[in-house]
Amino acid sequence: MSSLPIPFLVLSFLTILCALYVVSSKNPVHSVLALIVAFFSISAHYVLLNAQFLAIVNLMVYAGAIMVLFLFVLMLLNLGKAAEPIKSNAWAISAAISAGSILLILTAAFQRSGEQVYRNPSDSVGLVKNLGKVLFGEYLIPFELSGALFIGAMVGAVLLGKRDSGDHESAALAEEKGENA
Amino acid sequence: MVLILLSLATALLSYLLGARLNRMTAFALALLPGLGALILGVGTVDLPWFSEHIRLTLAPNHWGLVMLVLTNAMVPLIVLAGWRDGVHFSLQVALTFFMQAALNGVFMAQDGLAFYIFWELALIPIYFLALRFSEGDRFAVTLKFFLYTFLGSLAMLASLFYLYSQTAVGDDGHHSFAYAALQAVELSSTEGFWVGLGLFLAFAVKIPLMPFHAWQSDTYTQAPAGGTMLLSGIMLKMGLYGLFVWFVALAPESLRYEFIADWLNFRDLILIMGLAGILYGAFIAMRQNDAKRLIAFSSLSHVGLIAMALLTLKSDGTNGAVLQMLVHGINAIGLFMVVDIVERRLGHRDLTQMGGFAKSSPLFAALTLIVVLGTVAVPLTNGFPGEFLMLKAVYNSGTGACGILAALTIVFCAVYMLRFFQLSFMGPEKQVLSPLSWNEKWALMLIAGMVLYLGVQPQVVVDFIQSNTEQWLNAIAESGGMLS
Amino acid sequence: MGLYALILWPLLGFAINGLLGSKLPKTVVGMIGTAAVLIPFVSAVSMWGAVQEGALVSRAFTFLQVGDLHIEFKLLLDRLSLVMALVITGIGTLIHLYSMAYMAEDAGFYKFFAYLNLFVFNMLILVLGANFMMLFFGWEGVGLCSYLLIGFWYHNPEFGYAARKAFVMNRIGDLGLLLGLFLVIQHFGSLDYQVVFSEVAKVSHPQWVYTSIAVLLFIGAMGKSAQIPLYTWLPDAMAGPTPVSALIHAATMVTAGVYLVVRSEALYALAPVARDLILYIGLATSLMAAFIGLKQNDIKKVLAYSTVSQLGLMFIALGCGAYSAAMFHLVTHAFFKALLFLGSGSVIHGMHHEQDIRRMGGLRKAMPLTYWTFLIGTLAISGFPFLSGFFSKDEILLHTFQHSPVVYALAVFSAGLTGIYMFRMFFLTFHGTYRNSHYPFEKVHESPALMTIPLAILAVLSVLGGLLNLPHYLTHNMAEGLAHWLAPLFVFGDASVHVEASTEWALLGVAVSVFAIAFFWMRHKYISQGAVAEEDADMPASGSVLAHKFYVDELYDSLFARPLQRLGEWMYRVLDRKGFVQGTDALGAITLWKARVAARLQSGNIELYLIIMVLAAALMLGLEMFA
Amino acid sequence: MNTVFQQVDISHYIYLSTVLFCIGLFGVLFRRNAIVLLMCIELMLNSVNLLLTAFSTYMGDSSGQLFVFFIMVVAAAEAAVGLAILVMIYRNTRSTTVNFLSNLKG
Repeated sequence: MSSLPIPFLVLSFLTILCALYVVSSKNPVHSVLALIVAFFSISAHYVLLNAQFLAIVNLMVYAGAIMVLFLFVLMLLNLGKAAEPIKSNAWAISAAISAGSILLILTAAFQRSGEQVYRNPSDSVGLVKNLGKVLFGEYLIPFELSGALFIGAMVGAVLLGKRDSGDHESAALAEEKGENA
Repeated sequence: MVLILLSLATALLSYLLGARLNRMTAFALALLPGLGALILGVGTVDLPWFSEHIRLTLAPNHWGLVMLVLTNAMVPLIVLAGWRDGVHFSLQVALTFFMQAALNGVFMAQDGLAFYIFWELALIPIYFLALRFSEGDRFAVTLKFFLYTFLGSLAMLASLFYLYSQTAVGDDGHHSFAYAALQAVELSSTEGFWVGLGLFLAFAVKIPLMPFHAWQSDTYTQAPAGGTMLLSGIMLKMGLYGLFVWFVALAPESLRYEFIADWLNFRDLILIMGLAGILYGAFIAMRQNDAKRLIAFSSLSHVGLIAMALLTLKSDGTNGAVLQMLVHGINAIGLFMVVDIVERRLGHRDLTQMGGFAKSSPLFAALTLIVVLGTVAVPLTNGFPGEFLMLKAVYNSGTGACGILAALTIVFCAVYMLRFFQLSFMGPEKQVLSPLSWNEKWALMLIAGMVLYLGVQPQVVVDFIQSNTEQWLNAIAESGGMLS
Repeated sequence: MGLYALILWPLLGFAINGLLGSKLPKTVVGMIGTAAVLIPFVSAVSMWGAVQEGALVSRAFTFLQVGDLHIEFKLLLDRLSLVMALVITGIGTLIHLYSMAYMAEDAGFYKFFAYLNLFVFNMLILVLGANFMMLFFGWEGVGLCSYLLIGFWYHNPEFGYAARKAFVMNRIGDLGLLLGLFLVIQHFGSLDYQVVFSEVAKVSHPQWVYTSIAVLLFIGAMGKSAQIPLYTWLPDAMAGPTPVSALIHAATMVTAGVYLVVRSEALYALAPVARDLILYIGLATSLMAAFIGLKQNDIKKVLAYSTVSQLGLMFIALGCGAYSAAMFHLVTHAFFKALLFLGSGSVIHGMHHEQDIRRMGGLRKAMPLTYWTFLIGTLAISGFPFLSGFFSKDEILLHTFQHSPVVYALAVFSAGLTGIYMFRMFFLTFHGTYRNSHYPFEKVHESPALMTIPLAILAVLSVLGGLLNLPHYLTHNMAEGLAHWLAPLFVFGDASVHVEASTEWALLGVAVSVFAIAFFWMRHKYISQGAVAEEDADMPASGSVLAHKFYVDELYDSLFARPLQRLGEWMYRVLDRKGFVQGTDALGAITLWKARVAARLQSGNIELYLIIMVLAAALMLGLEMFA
Repeated sequence: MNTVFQQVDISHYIYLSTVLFCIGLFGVLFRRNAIVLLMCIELMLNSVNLLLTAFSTYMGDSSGQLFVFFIMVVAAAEAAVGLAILVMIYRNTRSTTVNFLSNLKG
């Protein structure tokens, strides 16, 4: 333990810190930014683990695409300052207990499983060439299926995002006002 | 198989005919399964069903045959006079035929699972008939009826599965649902009790025996006439048939199960239930003004005696009980038919508002009187021989006080049935009944004919079932049951 | 065919009249009905000789055969059943004839004859049956016919109620009979008379068997023959047409109980306790009914109570073991009581349905034939010397004297009461002045010949009936004809009279003087003083109790009928509706309520779901790990 | 000797990703803003990704890394659909807090 390399320690510390900030920040925009930092540090972990291609993809997909999507939605809906109802302490405690018990159990499980040494390290598994071979060989069908999944998700997202033809926002607003009155 | 397929075919046909189905056609169709079976035989089969080991075995014993005769002879009469004309006639007839198919299956099945399936299948058409065509609070009443019987049936299913798991494993490494295999299972007393209890509950609810009768009077009263006839005339017999063939014969061990050491065993308990039902039903029937409810409670009283007699496990009592099952089917259908004929004309069935029908329709009065006398068990009507044998068996089986109390039924039955007859047919003429239509007349005449014929010649039936009964009783005695 | 000829004719008559009667003219219906009874009478007479040789048996088919129990549909004509059959068909024929005139106006004419024929059929089955089961068939069958005929004028709910009461009371008796039959089967293995009685004759069973069977059979007889406590139906049964009262409720059906006991003589011989029971119940019934009869004002009710009283007398004889004496009285009673009922019917007919003797009087002049025949009947029943009733009653009294002087005294007292109420009724009806303001005396008319001829025949029989069984002291050659005729049937034998001739003469003197006292007292009161029975209102307390029949009906009502009704009511409203039905509904309601509680967990609060999900996952993982 | 994974035991990666996972889980349970919720889910997915990659590298088996690709695919799809739903909900309720959505109440 004592001889853990500095980069690993720093990165881990940064990741956990950012994760905590994501959870605890009141402002969703801050959360998004902290999450992006966390993703960056995870990508750095990938580099340390010799999975360079994965690191790049992670940056592009998560930090790039997904998080931008989040930001976009946040700004679109102008939720930045939206006051989130504060939950009571009881909620915080019960949530902490639940998450804590999972943590406890997972670590305990690992402890009980005993020190199994995985030492068959290889520098080359993370290379694009190897990954490509396996992906288009062994995992070809799942790959194609994930393509189908994407199309489905895309269609779904478009359908959901699209306004119904008869649904005018003004009408919805009027209705809402009526309800309030 | 012939019977079931023909019934299903007639059901389908009458549904398809729709409004074109008239009463004569329906009656002809109703006769079809019975006649077909007379010509082709009932169609004993033994086919693999769910698997090679859960089979569709249809091979009625003699008791089952008697019940088949009842079913296939009575359904035409129910079709003839039980259902009213109207837009729903073909639907009602179709459901009746569907029910006929299921009932035929119940009385023929020689395989536990097949029995259970037919048993539940019979519930479906009557459920819809009661739901669609009942009066009053039909949803609540039908739901109660359905749930009550269904819960009982589930208990039976559990017991059947347990028995199945205890059957000997055959050469091919599988258990069996075959009747003989189920019967061969040896159970300990406690085991037997739980298995027996499950089976018993299903039958006790269907019969219904005294503490399980809460669904009965409301359902009988509010169901449409044809439905009530099916319920009381035939479906009730499923319970009694099951009680002996599928409960006593499969789990005779349970009868010896002691609740209170050496003092009250399961069999005594059932006898007490029967006795309680006899008196309870009779007392209540004496004060009913709703004709249908009166007959419903009289039915409770009569089946209590039948259950008692079955459980005497004596050849006379058991034979008498089977005979009475047939007879009660005929009489109950006859009585409900009478009430329905009156209700059709008056629009109500309040006995206090009736009177003097005998003047305007003497034929109707005479036919009703015959059916009433059959129910009262006057000698030379069909009710007498069975009741005589049953009371004799109960009285002679060592429980004298029980026997005397049970025999009070002949007094009480006279009280309430004659009250029924007197309030409706005698007294000052309050209403004039329009004459019977041809179908009502013929249906009642056929029933009255059966009442008289079986009253003079009960031996025809007794001869037919006797060897079967002996066989059962011996089997029960051998398998460690009790023959006191 | 054999004996079936006897019973099939009435059945045929029933079928024809019942099915086609409405379309046939009344005369034809009446002829058919009468012929259906007359033919069996003739054939029964013709079988007299054959029966003397030995009993005739004919078997038709097996009724029931289960295990060891074998019940045949079988007829037996022996000396006893021949006597019964002759009485039934003989008197039946006369009453059918009479009914043709009496019922001529009635719309239900054909139905009446159909029922009567059915009754005769059932009664013949009862007496001709060769086993207890056949007896039971007839037993219930006649009960049914009695029900139908009492309720013949069903438009009146009162009559319908009386009919129902009769049937139910009879059924209570039948219950006892049925239980008796079960015991017979259990112990003797058969219901066939020959088998059972030959078994009984071996005396191989414990005493209680005979006693309990005998008592149970007697309970059946109680119902049918209207003995205490099951007698209240018979007076109410007078709601039926008068010929019915004559045939069923006087001459034939009600004597079935006597027949049953005589038939089962072997059993009763072995059951002295049961015999004592019969004796005392008969005595009590006889006295009680006679007392009630003193204050009845309905002409038919008086006769009805007199019937109950006379039946009690027959049972007294049976209790003493004097079977032939009971049979003798049965026969003579059938003659004179049928005569009296038909006579009263003639009066009612002549008075246009007036039955209250306080509204009659002086009818002697208007209906002389009825008067004379009625007089003969009254004399016969009251024990006027050398008429039939005198001999038969006297023989019974003789037996009671032998049995116990106390019983004798009470029986004589009862016989005296008979004379009193009979002459009271007789004088009030036929003597004195006419007292009916609603129906002028001029309109009162003598009945047609069809009614008076049967009256005359019965009157002759009432006079000569004593010839059947004359006592020793009168003749030696013809004495005890009936007793000798019946003697071969009895297994253990009839009680015989073995008192001194002088004692017999003394007893005879007592009987005659009792009759004389009754006659002259009544004559004095109702003719010389011209007294009239009180109206209901101004009746003294003791008379009121009698007029209300000791309030027995009310007692039964409040003791059995009403509690049962209330019990039934309570069971339905409380136990069934509130208990079972609502209890079941409550089970459903509880399930629903539980479901609603469980549904609250499904709050729609996603966070809660999540926490529960996570905790459950933790729990499962933990269990997986640590368990 | 210069690669990190030869100096760091795999158990550290396991602990790290467990901690990350549980932080994400806590966020899911604690926060009410649906967008933050979705982000926490992404965090949890990433912790799993990290663990898979670590195992893959330590075992010299590239399947683990391929699983990560698939998870990314699913995560991307989920984010797209989830956000679309969110937008729609926002349109109807003017809010993205989850406790408005209690229509499933039984």
